[in-house]
Amino acid sequence: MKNPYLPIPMVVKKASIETTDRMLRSLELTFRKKEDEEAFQFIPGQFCELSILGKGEASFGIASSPTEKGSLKFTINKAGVVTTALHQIEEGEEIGIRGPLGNGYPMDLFEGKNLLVIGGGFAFTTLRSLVAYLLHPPNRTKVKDMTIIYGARMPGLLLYKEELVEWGKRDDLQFVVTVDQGNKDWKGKVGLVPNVLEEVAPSSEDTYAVICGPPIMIKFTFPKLMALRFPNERIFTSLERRMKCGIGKCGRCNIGHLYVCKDGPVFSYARLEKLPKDY
Amino acid sequence: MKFKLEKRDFKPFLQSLIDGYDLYAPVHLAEGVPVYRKMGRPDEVDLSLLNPQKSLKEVFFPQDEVMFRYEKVDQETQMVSTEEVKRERVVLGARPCDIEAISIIEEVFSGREYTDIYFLNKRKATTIIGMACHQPLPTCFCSSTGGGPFVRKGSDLFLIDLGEAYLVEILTEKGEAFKKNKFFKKTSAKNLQLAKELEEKASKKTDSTIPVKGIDQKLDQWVESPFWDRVHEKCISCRVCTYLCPTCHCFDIMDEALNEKGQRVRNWDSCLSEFYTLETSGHNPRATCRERTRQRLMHKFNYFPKIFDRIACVGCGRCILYCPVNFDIREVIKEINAK
Amino acid sequence: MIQQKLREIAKELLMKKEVDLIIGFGEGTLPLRATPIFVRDPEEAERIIWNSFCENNLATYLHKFDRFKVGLIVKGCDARSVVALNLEKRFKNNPPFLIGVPCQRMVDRRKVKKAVKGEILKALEEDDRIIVEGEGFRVILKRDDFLYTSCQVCTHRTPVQANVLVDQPVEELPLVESHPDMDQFESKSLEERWKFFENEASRCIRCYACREACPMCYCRECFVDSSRPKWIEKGLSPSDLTFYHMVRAYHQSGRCSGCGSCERACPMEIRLNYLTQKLNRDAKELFGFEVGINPDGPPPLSTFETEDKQDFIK
Amino acid sequence: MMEKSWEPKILAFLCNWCSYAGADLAGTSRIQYPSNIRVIRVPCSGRINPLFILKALQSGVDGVLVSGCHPGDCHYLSGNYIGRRKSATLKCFLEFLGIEGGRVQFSWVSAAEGVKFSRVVQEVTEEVKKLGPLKKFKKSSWFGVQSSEKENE
Repeated sequence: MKNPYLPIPMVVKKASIETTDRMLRSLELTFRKKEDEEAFQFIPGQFCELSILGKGEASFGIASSPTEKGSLKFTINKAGVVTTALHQIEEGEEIGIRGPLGNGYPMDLFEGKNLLVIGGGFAFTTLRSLVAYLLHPPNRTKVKDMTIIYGARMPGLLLYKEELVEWGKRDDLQFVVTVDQGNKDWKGKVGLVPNVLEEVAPSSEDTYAVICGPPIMIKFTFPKLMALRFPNERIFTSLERRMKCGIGKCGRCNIGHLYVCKDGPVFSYARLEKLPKDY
Repeated sequence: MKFKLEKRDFKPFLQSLIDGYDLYAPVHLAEGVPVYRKMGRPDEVDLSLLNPQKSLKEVFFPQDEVMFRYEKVDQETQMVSTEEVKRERVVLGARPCDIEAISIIEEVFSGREYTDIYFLNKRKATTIIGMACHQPLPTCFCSSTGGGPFVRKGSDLFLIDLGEAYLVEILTEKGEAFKKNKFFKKTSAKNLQLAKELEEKASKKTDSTIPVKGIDQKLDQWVESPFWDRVHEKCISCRVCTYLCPTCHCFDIMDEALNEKGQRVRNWDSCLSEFYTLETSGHNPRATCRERTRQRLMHKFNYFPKIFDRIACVGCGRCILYCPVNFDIREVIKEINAK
Repeated sequence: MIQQKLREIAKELLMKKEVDLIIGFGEGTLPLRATPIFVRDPEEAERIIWNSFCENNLATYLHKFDRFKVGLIVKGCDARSVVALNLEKRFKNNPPFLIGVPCQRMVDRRKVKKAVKGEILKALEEDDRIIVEGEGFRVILKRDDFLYTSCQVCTHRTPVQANVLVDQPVEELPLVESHPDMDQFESKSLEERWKFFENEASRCIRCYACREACPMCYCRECFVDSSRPKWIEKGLSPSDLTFYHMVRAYHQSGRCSGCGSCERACPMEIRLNYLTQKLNRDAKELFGFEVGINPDGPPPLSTFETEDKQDFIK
Repeated sequence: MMEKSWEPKILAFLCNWCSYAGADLAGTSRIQYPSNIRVIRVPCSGRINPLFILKALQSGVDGVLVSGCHPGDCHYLSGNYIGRRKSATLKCFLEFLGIEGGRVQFSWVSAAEGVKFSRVVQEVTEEVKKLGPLKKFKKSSWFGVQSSEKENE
């Protein structure tokens, strides 16, 4: 019997600060053991528990795409004990990891449909995984039209900036980056995500929407999606909750009878609607 | 298969268990505070005690349990997992309610995708010698939740106190291993009759009128009920009910470090604690006592049945008996049922 | 008599809308127990009871109901807690309306249970007697023999401060001169004392009932829950258990009303009162301060006298 | 049992304005004092939450010294007076619980008292040495012991 609580060892290959406020740091991890690497199969939207021994564990969505073999990428917001330790860890040091955990985005549902991706702030991590996966050459044909709207409070707080530029150049997707507040160097769009969505107004026909961001953004974007006639069954989001075990045992991340870790973190709004508003 | 175990043979019998197994049995920590402990000597075991304060779950799911130990040597970390159970175990004197509760926890920990190996290893390595409950307390309502003071389910062996002797019933394959125990003697028809009488008497004593049936479906409509605005009022947010509950199984995982060495430990946790769901951002999905009390009750009577098709309460009455403010779960059930 | 008066006062306060709710005691669901109730409707005032089992310190609910104007039924000790909380400026907006009961002292349900063989199914109180009944027995006990130790040593049974008193003040004399636990404990050697303390603490299950039952434990984040810094692990190592109980008790220094709620709340029957009794005695000896008696002036550890004892300082 | 070479570990909380300067003076004046102390500089002796002292003892030190400005000299006027009350109650309480009062020591040392600082450290070290290592609630003595594995004895 496998012990699901034992982390496997990984090594920090590359660490980089993503944002100008220095609160977000990306870690690229490589597997220490070949067999662990082979056993690690995931889809975008899944998460892992990262542990710094002596400090503890915390859960993070996987930001890299399954197509980026050999390493895993996580972007960490500095907030508590473990995340602070993850901001201090240096390249070459060891990290424990458990995963992949939870359910990813429903790729089978998306197949052959249009996809609208809406992200805000640092919740963009697993969306990056999703987009990078679909933009990987043989995968692009899996979905039809792709529209991506990504917003941050300020230009300096955008994640994965180099990649965003690359994506902007492509002609096989509609890519809109927006900031709430620009600065003198910012040539792109300025405006709140819900308003930008209204402006872009993608058709809801044959389209799935994936939305991740701070609660306030979701609160105002959701009605706009309704206005665009997206049915609840075709809107997906990824929830965040305090988690410990990540495998549906420890109890704290439940919403009604569902566990965010085991039954989520990706949920459709049709499903969330039926649950107590405990989130 | 039924035997008799004379009370004068009881101590030597215990010794035989201690010699062959890790024996867990109720002892007094202080007057009126019995708990299950691993026994070093037979003379401390006292089966005449009330149902222990801390339930049987502690034997399978200890309140603080090391999951693995680690040591950092240069850049590499060595981890040693502690899931292995080194010696077969016997639990003696567990009541039917507590035994039933173990099977409830097992539902969660055995799981479909992931197995909680720490719990399961202990469960597999343990033989349960259950004991009939002669004197159910006024707070007991096991008969309402589908159990009863003489229910054998889950026990490998079952003891019934006949006064001068115990009647020993061997119920499972695991229990068979004990049939050659030299202290088990042939029993008489008289004893069997006595046991039957005791069973009838005890069964009348526990409260079978608590309307638990159908409560799970009823609660479906209750998530946003104003009922929750009042029911939590007297709760002071301590964790007595959840820690003493034989079915509550939530835990927290923490690292304890000492220089280069350390261990990952899991400790019981409670949904009644504000910090249980508090996120680092400061957001708390269950921000007040109202949501937390609702979570405790809904989990037992609605969420859990949705997944496992049974309620997560065995009617042991501990949460009623030990609550500092006399929060009575029976009253809550009745109130829900009445509406 | 007291009970009737409590109901009348509660009803009137609610009718006149002077308070949003009354926190008092109602009939418990177990023998020897009463339970806190929260009365909002004047008609419901009839549920209020008063007897020797009203053991909880209801002042602890003032934090939970701090957005309401509360009418609180208080015994002497509960009133002292409210005074102490007031010194710590807890009631800037909604000072509670105190309905004071000169206290007849409360009965220790565990002492009663231990004195009787068999399960108690019914308990009655008649004058100075407690009558307990169970299967095949009926025992009459002298009430005063079964009081909580914290009640036996109580010298302020009549609330020192209350908006209304429901009865004449009672004669203030302790039943026993000083805390019996404490005297016995102090006569022991250092090693024995530690052993006793460690043994008591070893039963702790970290349920924090002692903390939650206490009106003075109202920190937004208790040191045991803090993760940065992490003061204490969450397990049951004797080191952490003793550490928790030392710090919990010490935080009561100069603040404890001696109500005994912590010990009453403990499901593992850990002796806790003697710790805070000691701190109270020290506060009196060192700083001449008695908790909950003086309604003005800062708590003893938030102030000083230039003449304070300092012979222990090098 | 006790190793001959055992030396106590003592944690010293020194107030920034007086005692820390006093320790500094002892250093610059080349006045010797035992190396058993580990210093933590704090803004004021009144800042010391007794929790710090207990945590230090739990974490493995054998004694704690808190040192601040003389009465009347506090940089914040009354911090040391407040600290004095906390110290008095804590010391009584620890004795009561069964922990030698000598493990928790207090002193007034001004910025000019390098000699006194050295003397205080010497005295405290001697006293703690006599008491031997603190085992009572040290975390490390229990580390790695699982409560559920303990036998009932």
